[in-house]
Amino acid sequence: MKKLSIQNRIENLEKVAEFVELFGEEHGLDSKTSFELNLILDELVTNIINYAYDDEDKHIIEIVLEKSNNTINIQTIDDGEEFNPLKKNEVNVKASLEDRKIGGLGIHIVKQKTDDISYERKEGRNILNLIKKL
Amino acid sequence: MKKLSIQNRIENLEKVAEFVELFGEEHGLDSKTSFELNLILDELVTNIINYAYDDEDKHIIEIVLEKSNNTINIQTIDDGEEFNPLKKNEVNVKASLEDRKIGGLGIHIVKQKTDDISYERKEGRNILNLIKKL
Amino acid sequence: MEIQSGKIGDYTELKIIGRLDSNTSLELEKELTGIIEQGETNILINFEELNYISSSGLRVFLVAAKMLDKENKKLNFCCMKDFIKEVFDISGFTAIFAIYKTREEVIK
Amino acid sequence: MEIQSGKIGDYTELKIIGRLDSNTSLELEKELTGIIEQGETNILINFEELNYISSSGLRVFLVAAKMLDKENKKLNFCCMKDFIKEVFDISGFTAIFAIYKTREEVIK
Ligand SMILES: Nc1ncnc2c1ncn2[C@@H]1O[C@H](COP(=O)(O)OP(=O)(O)O)[C@@H](O)[C@H]1O
Ligand SMILES: Nc1ncnc2c1ncn2[C@@H]1O[C@H](COP(=O)(O)OP(=O)(O)O)[C@@H](O)[C@H]1O
Repeated sequence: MKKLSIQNRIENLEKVAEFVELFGEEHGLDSKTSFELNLILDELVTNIINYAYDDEDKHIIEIVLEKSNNTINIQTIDDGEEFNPLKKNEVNVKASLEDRKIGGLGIHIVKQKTDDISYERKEGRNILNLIKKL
Repeated sequence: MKKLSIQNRIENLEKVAEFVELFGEEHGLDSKTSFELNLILDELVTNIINYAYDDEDKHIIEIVLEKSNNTINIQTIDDGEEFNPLKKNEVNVKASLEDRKIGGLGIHIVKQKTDDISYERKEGRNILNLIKKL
Repeated sequence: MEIQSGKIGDYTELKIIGRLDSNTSLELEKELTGIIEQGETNILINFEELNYISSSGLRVFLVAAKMLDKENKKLNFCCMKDFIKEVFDISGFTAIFAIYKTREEVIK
Repeated sequence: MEIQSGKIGDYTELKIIGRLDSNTSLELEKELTGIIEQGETNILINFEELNYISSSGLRVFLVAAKMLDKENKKLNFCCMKDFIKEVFDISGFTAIFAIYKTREEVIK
């Protein structure tokens, strides 16, 4: 199990990328899996930093990665406003260019690149657990 | 005279902002002048970082601020591709919304907020001197 | 920069706090274009606590204004500090946007 | 990220090197929309040396594609790595963009 705590600053996405790279090396993940883990966490953490907080205070975001036999468990924890990505309407990626919405791709990508997602709100914190099969 | 050297990373614009603030405090500039100095340097340095380099190498950008009786002299030096902002076509800020271009505001703002600009290309470097009257 | 969103009358209000520059403009661009794509056309941008804006911030409002223009709507601003209003002026934004002194004037 | 711009046949080519994410997408958005606003409509985005892309990068191409769509032009891509092509696929981009294996195919 590998943990990372970062402050809600967009520059810290670099730390997330380094963290995932190290995790990938330690567990001998192939480059595609490492890329997708980085992408999933990038989307989730970018959203937390951009949307979860209404104040200008410092907040800590926690990330946990754990490899078992043939899955990777991903967890993010934040103390931002309640937000359950499972309840968010899906973006229509089949719309024609004219009708196509520019936003909404982040959560869509996270859903497509994971095999299971569960959300919990507990003691003022969002806890998101994701499973990615290998 | 106050000098700052930074690497071509967009995060370093924070250092530019701090540098200008300090310069303003040291010379008792009012908040509007400090804001405009920050804005001018922000536009110039952002452009250098974004447009001047075709490689992924590290480059040093130099900034000099100097106050005389009733002017502030601003200088930027970079080793990026030759670029003379005085030769750039002016954006039409009077266009209707439909015809209005999204880009080109940076250099326009720099020209509006300074009183004189001169450009020199010397030994592979762009040297821009700007004068702002107080 | 922080963005606080709320409602005033029929308007969705975005209060922008701090510095709007090349490090923060993407966050605002996503939020503002997201709101417009969801069909919101009455939008008030509250600049009361905005201390800094650069051309990277200004371009976000041009992008949004072009989207709203298709619905024949203008983007509304209030509570600008003088030095920021001046940047709007020299950028030709005063003609493109609806600029108010106070929040209350907007909903009148 | 670095952007190298050049010409291939009638096309303006932008080669994007490194990581295209929320820290770098504004730079590309400015450069790409700038080129389109200058009237360039034959554009090739070369992904040969692109190692990473997130939704912040993808949105730039949606913005550009919407601009080009008004001129009935598509945005062209070449030389994508497999794992990046997959992100394009799940984002529905394969239907919106013209995607080529090599630079040479584009100008044929
Ligand atoms: N952690 C979060 N807290 C609050 N709102 C969020 C969070 N993550 C996403 N959202 C909301 O969901 C929307 C869709 O997010 P996403 O799919 O990543 O696309 P985008 O960021 O491009 O809009 C966002 O615009 C935002 O309104
Ligand atoms: N230092 C530079 N080196 C090379 N090209 C530059 C430089 N600064 C500006 N440019 C060019 O001038 C254009 C206009 O710049 P600017 O007025 O700041 O607006 P924007 O960055 O929004 O396009 C840029 O799009 C770029 O093509």
